[in-house]
Order: sequence, then structure tokens, then C-alpha cells
Amino acid sequence: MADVLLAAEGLTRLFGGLAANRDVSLSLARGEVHALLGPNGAGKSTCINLLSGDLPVTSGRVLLRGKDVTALPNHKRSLAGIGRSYQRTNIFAKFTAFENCRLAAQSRDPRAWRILSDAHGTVALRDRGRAALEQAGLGARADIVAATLSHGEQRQLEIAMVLATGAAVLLLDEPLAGMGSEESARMIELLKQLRPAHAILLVEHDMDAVFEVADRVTVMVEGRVLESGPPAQIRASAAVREAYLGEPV
Amino acid sequence: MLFVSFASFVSKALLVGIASTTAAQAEDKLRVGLMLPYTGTYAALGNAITNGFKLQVEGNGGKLGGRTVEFFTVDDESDPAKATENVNKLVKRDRVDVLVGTVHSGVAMAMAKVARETNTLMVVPNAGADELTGPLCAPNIFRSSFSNWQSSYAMGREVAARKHKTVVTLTWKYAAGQQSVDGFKEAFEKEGGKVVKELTLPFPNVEFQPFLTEIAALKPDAVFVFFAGAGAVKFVKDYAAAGLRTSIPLYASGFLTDGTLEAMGEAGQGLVTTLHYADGILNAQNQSFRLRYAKAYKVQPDVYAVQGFDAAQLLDIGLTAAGGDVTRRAELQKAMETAQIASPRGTFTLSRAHNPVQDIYLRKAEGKENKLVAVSIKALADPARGCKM
Amino acid sequence: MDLPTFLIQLLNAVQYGLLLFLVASGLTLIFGIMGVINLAHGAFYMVGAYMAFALTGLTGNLFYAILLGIPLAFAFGALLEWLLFAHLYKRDHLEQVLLTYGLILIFEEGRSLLFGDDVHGVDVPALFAASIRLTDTLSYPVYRLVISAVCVALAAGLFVLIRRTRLGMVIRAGSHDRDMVQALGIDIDRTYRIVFALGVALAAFAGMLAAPVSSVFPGMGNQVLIVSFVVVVIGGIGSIWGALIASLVIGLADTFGKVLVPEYAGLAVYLVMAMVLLWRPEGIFRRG
Amino acid sequence: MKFRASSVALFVAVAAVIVFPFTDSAFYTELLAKAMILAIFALSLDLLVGYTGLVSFGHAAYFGIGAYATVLLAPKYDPASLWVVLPGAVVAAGLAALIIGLFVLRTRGIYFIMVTLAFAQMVYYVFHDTAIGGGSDGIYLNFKPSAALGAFRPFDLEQARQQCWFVTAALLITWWFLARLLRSPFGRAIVGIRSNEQRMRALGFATVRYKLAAFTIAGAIAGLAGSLYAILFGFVTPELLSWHQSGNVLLMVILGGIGSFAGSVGGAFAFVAMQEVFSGWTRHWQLLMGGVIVAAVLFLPGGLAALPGRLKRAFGADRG
Repeated sequence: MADVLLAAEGLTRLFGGLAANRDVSLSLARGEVHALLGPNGAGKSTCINLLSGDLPVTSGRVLLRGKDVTALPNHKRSLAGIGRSYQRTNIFAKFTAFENCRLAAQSRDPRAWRILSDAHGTVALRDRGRAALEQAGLGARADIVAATLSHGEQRQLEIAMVLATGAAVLLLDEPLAGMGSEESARMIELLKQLRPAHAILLVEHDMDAVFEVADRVTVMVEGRVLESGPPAQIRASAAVREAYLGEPV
Repeated sequence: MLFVSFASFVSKALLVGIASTTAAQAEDKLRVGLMLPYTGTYAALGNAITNGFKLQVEGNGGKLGGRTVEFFTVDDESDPAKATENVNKLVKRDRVDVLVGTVHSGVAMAMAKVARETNTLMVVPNAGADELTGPLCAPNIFRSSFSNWQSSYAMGREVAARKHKTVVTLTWKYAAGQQSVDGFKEAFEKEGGKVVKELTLPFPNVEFQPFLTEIAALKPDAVFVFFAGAGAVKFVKDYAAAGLRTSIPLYASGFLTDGTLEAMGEAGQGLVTTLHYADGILNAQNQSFRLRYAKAYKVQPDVYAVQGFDAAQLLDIGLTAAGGDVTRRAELQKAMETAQIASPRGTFTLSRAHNPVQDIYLRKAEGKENKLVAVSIKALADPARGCKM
Repeated sequence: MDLPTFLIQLLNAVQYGLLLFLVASGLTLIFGIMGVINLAHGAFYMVGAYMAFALTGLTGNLFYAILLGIPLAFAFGALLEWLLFAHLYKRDHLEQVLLTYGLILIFEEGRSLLFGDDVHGVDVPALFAASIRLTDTLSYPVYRLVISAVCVALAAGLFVLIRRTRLGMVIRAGSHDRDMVQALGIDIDRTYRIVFALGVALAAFAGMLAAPVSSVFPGMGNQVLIVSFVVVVIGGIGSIWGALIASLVIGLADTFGKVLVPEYAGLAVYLVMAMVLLWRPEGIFRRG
Repeated sequence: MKFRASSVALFVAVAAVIVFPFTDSAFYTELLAKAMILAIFALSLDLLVGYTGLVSFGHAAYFGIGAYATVLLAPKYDPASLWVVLPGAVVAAGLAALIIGLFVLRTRGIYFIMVTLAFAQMVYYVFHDTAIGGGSDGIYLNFKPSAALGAFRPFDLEQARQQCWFVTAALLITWWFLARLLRSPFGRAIVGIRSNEQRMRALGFATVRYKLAAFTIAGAIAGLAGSLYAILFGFVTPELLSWHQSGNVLLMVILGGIGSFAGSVGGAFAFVAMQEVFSGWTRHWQLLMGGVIVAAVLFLPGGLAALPGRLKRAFGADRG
């Protein structure tokens, strides 16, 4: 058995009478990219929100390294090592790229509560911010205001911020959305780089990309898990083909 | 563009404001500062006092004590929070010789504090707070109006004389209301009556219905209240609508029915109150005052106009004795202390604490007037408790 | 407190609560649908009361004054929306607060210029001028009961409006997301104008209705405004039903607070609010 | 270039404020002190509105608590020690903000605005209806606090000039403190919260705690302003806590431009100047005030702080 970091057991989330997620179980292991597929409205983003704690579950459990974190709010899960990115770019637009990452690194720092020292005076945080930027391939763009970065760079920055928090589990919601082919290639490269040290959940529409990096694929339809397995199995599955792949995306 | 012109207009206005006040200081006029409410709940009172004061000054050829008067006015908005600042406008900015104000007791007390500290001559033309001629009394502070204690003390005796044994009181929970009730209670219980319950509600709350229900349940012989202005109108209407007018007689100090009878309509008719002024006082000074006032301002004067008028009379007496020189304070204050003021309310003198020693009238509301019924107490003096002068 | 007194106090509480509801319902509608925070709502109440005063003087009867006043208030609301509020939907709540705060000052001083600063009374219509005897000392004015009845009828009307009409559908959607509402195929600009005008008309109507019992006087709007805020907070923004319940709760807290703990009567209303907030931060009838 | 121009402007302004009391106009010296006190008040609110994204419509409560604490902590017949009443007022107001913050921070958006207002009203009624601070009639501070530390008397607040300078120092220290705070890790975190709270939580920040801390600090500074106000005027009434005061300080912050400390200070000065000028012109000055407010909202988004930029754009002086 691989080194499982995050496991979901029977996650269910109801909105009114509607089930956005019903009985979803999956696991993320270090060294694995686990792709989550499904048509629009299948409940992929909801699933990420349940895992990250942005939404409370109606029932089910979330286990981090075997410990039940279901009751923890999102910021505590983040501190425990679950990092996430958002489907719509979600960064601090007025800060520089570096400041975005430095702030992210600051979240784990006990000195974060100091009110009279200079934020940029803490070398360790500066270094962590820089390192995360470098790792995400944004080293040269550190002092650019985030809002003026290109779309692709903003998506990279989003991941850099998660890296700056030192998260072991990465929940990435469509990191390739809206990217050109060159930018996509760079992002996929980045994911491959991150794979050995992290457990990655990848929600993505770009099939080629998914099958290029994924070690495991789970397909959701209407809030349920339709099928889960290695890419080859999914590619071959008739049910998946019918429910999802058959449709033009 | 708009913003540029706005900015320049503010700076210009400021400069002009400063320049005009400094230029005016050169002339040798008597600088009189009127600090009264011209906006807000008591605006009507502020205007009446101003009119009364100016009527007396104009009758004197625009002079007080032989000196031409220059007025400085500040709208105090009846806002105690701005009181100290507003009075400083007159005392420190305009450097007035005399301070006249105001209606609201809290504001008047803040004024008195500044007047004491700066030794500015001050006349209170309305605010009835007992403290002003009690603990806060000072050689340079005078009052041309009344103390809260005065008018309600008289009513305490009246109610007892009418053989009422038990009374419930109701007022706003603030100094003026509390002091009125205290004055009433003092007289009423001295004459053998009993105040069975003192009800209060926060100023300026006007939802009276729960209190009327309670009064009806307590069934006292009579009810005494202190309200003024909008609250007075609503209370009287509610009291009548609750059917209490027919079962439990209502008494009050006269502010209940001054300037409010028109708004009260039918409900106000026949209300019996006590105050230091009434409609239909038959003395020469009242008749000439009313005539002149009506001619000048096209409205009938009220008790507030009288108080403003008398404030000017009082100052005129003092200043005349001092030859128009405000700095000859000893002569000035002596003359004011011993003055016989020929007021429209009837001639009055001042107590040692500088509060009018005056007749309190029993009045009855008829039409839009508070008709004189009788003199309730002649030459009633406030006890001036706490005054060390 | 004996039983009859208690029952009468209960009546007082309900009656006061219902009048509050009339003001607060307009406020919660404007909040809920348009997402506009409107401090000037109390000023509209005042405008209504002064309209009742002026129009009763002209027509000789409060009935005609109200009949004339409601369309006037509605038109006034529509005009204000067109002139000012329409520019604010995309702005911060902050700027809405400020603009409506400025409006309060303008309305107050405008009132002072037009009507002066005296207190004025408005006559109760002769038809309802009587009182009903309840105990040997206490009667209850018929007009107060009429106010309550009108409030109840109006509440019922509002519920029908919300349950049965297209406008109501928008209200129930509770959304000030213009795109979403537009997607429902609704002319958003017109809807907003109507809702705002309706809110103004409700507040003004409350002012007109209350004028004979409260009389009209400077600053009367401010007293009502803050309590209405509390009602909306307790009831849940945009919820008419919540506003009704909250109004009654506040009526009870205020009335019995005055009788039982006069020293802390002013506080009672806010303590109730604090407790509700602890229990349900978004009001009793929060949405989804 | 911009940096130098603004620091020169700041230097000139501070010099002017320090020199002004020598003009010997007691009234305008006091007015200046008042404007600076309101500037401190506005700064504290800007920390919430402009930098933390919390629109508090009940900030006058903490100003008022600071003022009341100053008077209530002072003995009746002797001057109090400044070094007792001033910190006392700051702590009292901060504590009140902490407790109220626990409630109000459960809400957001329009709710937050209304709930802060409602809680401020509650505090207003505590002072208005109960006997704690003289009820609706208010309470007096009979003597200005003494600055003596043992035998050493660094300054004397009875002297109008020295009092004005003391207030100037308080304003500068507050400004410096807040500017410093914004550059600190804590400051970066609250600015992050204003711009994107959800993201901050996802990054692991306990945002409610940060907001509560900001709310408390802002309340404490408002308490400082209230304390200075009580010392300056010697009289405190519940009206200091009324919602009009909350509205006024919000007006100062917005007029100046939210998220700009210089703007807040400028807004406070502009507010005092307008009040002074308009009320000198007409009894109906509130009409003008209301007009200015409405016009400012409609035509001056971004407040006074945004004015230089707007002018530059309008005249094209700085194109490219």
C-alpha cells in the first residue's frame, strides 16, 4: 500500500434536497497524482471544498494521515498540511508575486502575530516565499504585482502559494483552465516535479493532460463516484465512455 | 473641476471667517453672545427667546447700558456633546462680553462651567436645572427664567389642596424631569399626600401606552407629569385616548401646555398647570410687551419670549449701573442682584443665588391659551440648595 | 401584575410591534432584494407623517390624506431611486451608508425649512375617534386597534405578493445578483425601482398611519430607524416573515422592559438582539 | 518624486500644526486640537474599514467608552494622573471592543454594519439610561489630568498650547504606530483578509482571530481619542456615543479616502472645517453638509486621497 496521506470516506453533501456529493470515497497517496474527472456539475469542486474544509460535510469522514479532520475548519486543515488552489484564480491581486508567497509562508509562523516588527524582516519567511516562487517557475517575476501577471503565471502563482505553506496534500482545482499549450506543458512539468514529495488531487478537463500525469483516475457523475482506477482501466471503461468521454467536451 | 473650486472655497471661507472676527474686535460695541437652539427639537424656543431679547434691545435704541449691542449667535442644537465647543466659540473666538443661553439644561450646565472658568457674565433665559442656581451658582451667573423646582412645587400644593391623597408621577428620566417631580413631591407630601409610584421613561422616548396601562391599574387619585414639546403632545393625546382624563385628573408643570395646545387639539383643553407666566396677566408691562411683540414678529409671545425679554432687561439694569463697562463687575452684579425687574410676568427680584423670586400662576388651558386662574404662590423663591455664595 | 393588566400590556406590545413591522418590512425588502443599506428609511417615515399633517390640513380628513399620500410617496421613492440609488448598486455598502446618511440631514433640514420646528398634531378620523372601555379606569382607543388591523392586513397582503406574484419570485430568490435575476427574464431596472418605491411607500404609510397617535415632530424618523434595524437583524435580512416575528418580539421586550425593569428598558431591545445573534448570527429566518 | 512630495507635504503640515498655537487664538487652537483628536478617531476606523474590510457603523461606542472611562477614573475633587486615565481609557475601550467583537464578527456584510450599529446603541443606552455616568445629562471632568511623574512635570495640560502639542504628539504616534502595524506580519495578514478572506483561510490563517484583534486595536485607539476629547472639553455625554458620531467618523474616513491614513487625517480636518464654515453661514447648515456628502459619494469615489490622481488624469499633466 502506498503512503496514503488523505482519505475521504463516504463524503455526502446536501444542498437543500440536492446531493452535490453522495457517498464519495477516495484516497490520495504521496508520490501519486490522482485525477478527478467528470462533466460540469458532477460535484468535483464540491468534493475539493469538502476535503479542504471550505464546506462542511453532511456526512462522511475526511482522514489526514489516518487522523479524523472532518470537524476541523478550513484554516486548521490548511495548517495540518492540506493546501488547495481555486478554480477561478484566487490570489491577492494588489500584492507582488513574492508578497503573495511570503504571506502564505507566514501562515505557519508563530511570529505572524507580531504587530510592530517589519514583515519583510523575517529571513526564514522570505526564503520560503522565494523558494516556492522558484519552484513554481516564477523566480524572475517575484516583484511584479500579481494583477499584472499573465493568466498562466497567475495559475502558477496560485500553486506557488500552496507550496509556500509547505502543504503535503495539494488539491488543485483546474490548474490548467484557460492556459495556452505552452503554459500547460510547463504546468504539467511542474506537477511531475511535485509528485514525489506530495499527494496531489487534480481536477481537470484537459484529457490529454490528465492521462499524461495521472497515476490514478476517479470519475464522478451527478455527485457519485462512477469508477476509479488506473488510467488504462478508465480509458477502457464502457461506463465512463458512455457517461462522460463519449460526450463532446 | 468641482473639487478644486470646493477646496478653494473651503480655504477662502476659513480665511474670511478668521478675518471678519478679528476685524470686528476693533470697534467699541457691547458683544453679546446668544447661544441658543436654532435647529432641532427646541428650535422654536430658541427663536422665541432671541425675539424677546432683541425686542428689549431694539426698544432701547439698539443699546444695553448705553452701549450699542453687537450680537454673536451660535446654534447649540440642544446637543450637550457640542456644548463646550460651542460656548468656546463665543467666549474664546468672538470674545463676547456677555453670554446668553440656553434652553437645554445639560448644555446650559456646560456653558455655566465655562462661564465660571473664564468669569464671563452669563444670563440663563430658560434652562431650569436646579444646579445652575444651586451647587453651580456663581457671582457672574444669573437666571431670568425659573428653576425646575419652582413651578412643580406650586403644583404639589395645588394638588394637595384639591384633596387628592395619592399621586403617580411620570416623566422622562433626565434632570429636568427628575427635579420637577422632586419639587412636586416635596410640597405634596409636606401637605399630607403620598406619591405612590414614580414612573420614568428614557428621554425622548414617547411610547407611553405601557405606563398608561400601569397608571390605570394603580388607580391613584391624580397624576403629575413633566413633559414638554412633542412628548407632551403625544402624552396628553394618549392619556385622553386611554380614557384616563375622565377617571384620573392630570396635573403638570406648565411646560406641558406651552406652545403645544394647538397640536394637542381637544385633548389639551381644560388642563390645569402651574408656571411663572400665563395668558391674560393684566399689568401694563405685559400688555405693552404683547402688543410690541405681536407687531414686531407677527405672532403672539409665549413664556420663552418673556424670559428672553427679561434677560435683556436684567442686563440693561446691571450695565447701566456700571456705566456700560463690563469690567466694573462688582457694581454690575450688585445692581443685578438688587434689581426690580418689570417683567411681563409681573415684577420680580432675584434670590441670593440669582434665581427669580416670582409669582407662580395657576392656569387652565382654553383654546390656544393657558388662561390665568389665580396666583398659586406669591413670590416663591427657589431654596437654592447647595449654593455656597 | 394582575391578569387583566397583563393582557392589556400584551395588547400594547403587539400593537407597538405591528407598527414597527410596517416600517421594518420596507427596510428588509430594500435590503433583501437590492442589497442596499438605507439609513434614510426613518426619514421616509417622517416624510409620511408630515405628508399626513399637510394633506390632512388640505383635504380635511386623514383618509384622503393617505389616499393621496401613498401614490405621492411611491412616486417620490421612484424618483429618488432614479436620481440617486440607481447609481449605487455596484458600489460598496459603505458608500450606500454614507449617501443615505447625507439624505437624512437633507430631509431633516428640508423639513425644518418647509414646516418649521414645531410639534403638530393630526386629528384621528372622526369615524375612529372613540375608545373602548376595558377596565373601570382604562379605555383603549379604537384608532390604535385600527392601526393594528391595517398592519395585519398589510402583512397578509405582503405575503400574498411574495407567494403569488412574479415580483415575489424575485423577492424569494433573495438575490441582489443582477445577472441571476436578469436570467429569470425580469426587467431588473424596473423591478428595483418598484421595490424601492414600495419600500418608501411602506415607510411613509406607516408614518401617515401613526401621525395621529405620535403627532409629527422633528427627529421622529431617527427613533424609528434604529429599532427597525434591530428588527431586520433579528428577523433576517429580506425575510418578511422574520420581520413580523422580530417586530412582535421587540414589541414585547420593549413594553415589558418598561414595566418590569424601567431602569434598563432602553437596553432590553438590544439584549434580545445580542441573544438572537449568539443563537443565530444571521437572524431567525436566515436564508439557505 | 511622489515620495518626496508627500513627505515634504507632511513635514510642512506638522510644522504648521506645531507653530499654530503661537497665533494666540485660544479658540482655533482648541479647534485644531479637536480636529486632531477626530483624526485619531478616524485613523482607528480606517484600520477597520480601509485595511481589514470591516465596515463598523458603531465606532463611536469605543470613543465614548474612552471618554467616560477618563472621567470615571478621575477623582472628583483632585486632578487625576494622566498616566492612569489615558491608559485606563485605552484598555477599557479595547476590552469593550474585544467583547463586542466576539458577537459582531459572527456576521458579515450588511449584517456587520447593522449589528455594530445596534451594539453601539446598546452601549449608548447603558450610559443614557443608567446612573453610571450621570445618565442623559452627562458628566463633568472637573480638573484636567496632571502629567506629573513624581516631582517631574513634563508638560501641563492646563496650558492650551501644551495641550495642543500633546494631542499633536498623540496623533503622530498613532499614525506611526498604525503605519508600522501595517508593515508587520499581522498588518500584512489583515490586508490579505480585506482583499480575500476565503484565500487567507485556505492558507491557514484563523481570520476571525485576526479580525478580532484588529477590531480590538481599533477600539482601543478610538478610546484614546475619546479620552483626549474628554480631557480637552471636560464634559462627556451619551451623545458622544450616538450613531450620528459613528456616521460622522465614517464620513471623515470615506471623505478622505478609505485605506489611506493621510486621507483619514485630511478627512477629519475637512469635516471640522466644513462644520465650522457651514454653521457660520446659515442655520440650515446641515442641508449643505448633507449636500456635500451626497455629492462626494456620487462624484468623488475614492475620497480626497484619490483627488491628486484624478486631477492629474483630468489635466493630463502626468501622462505616460
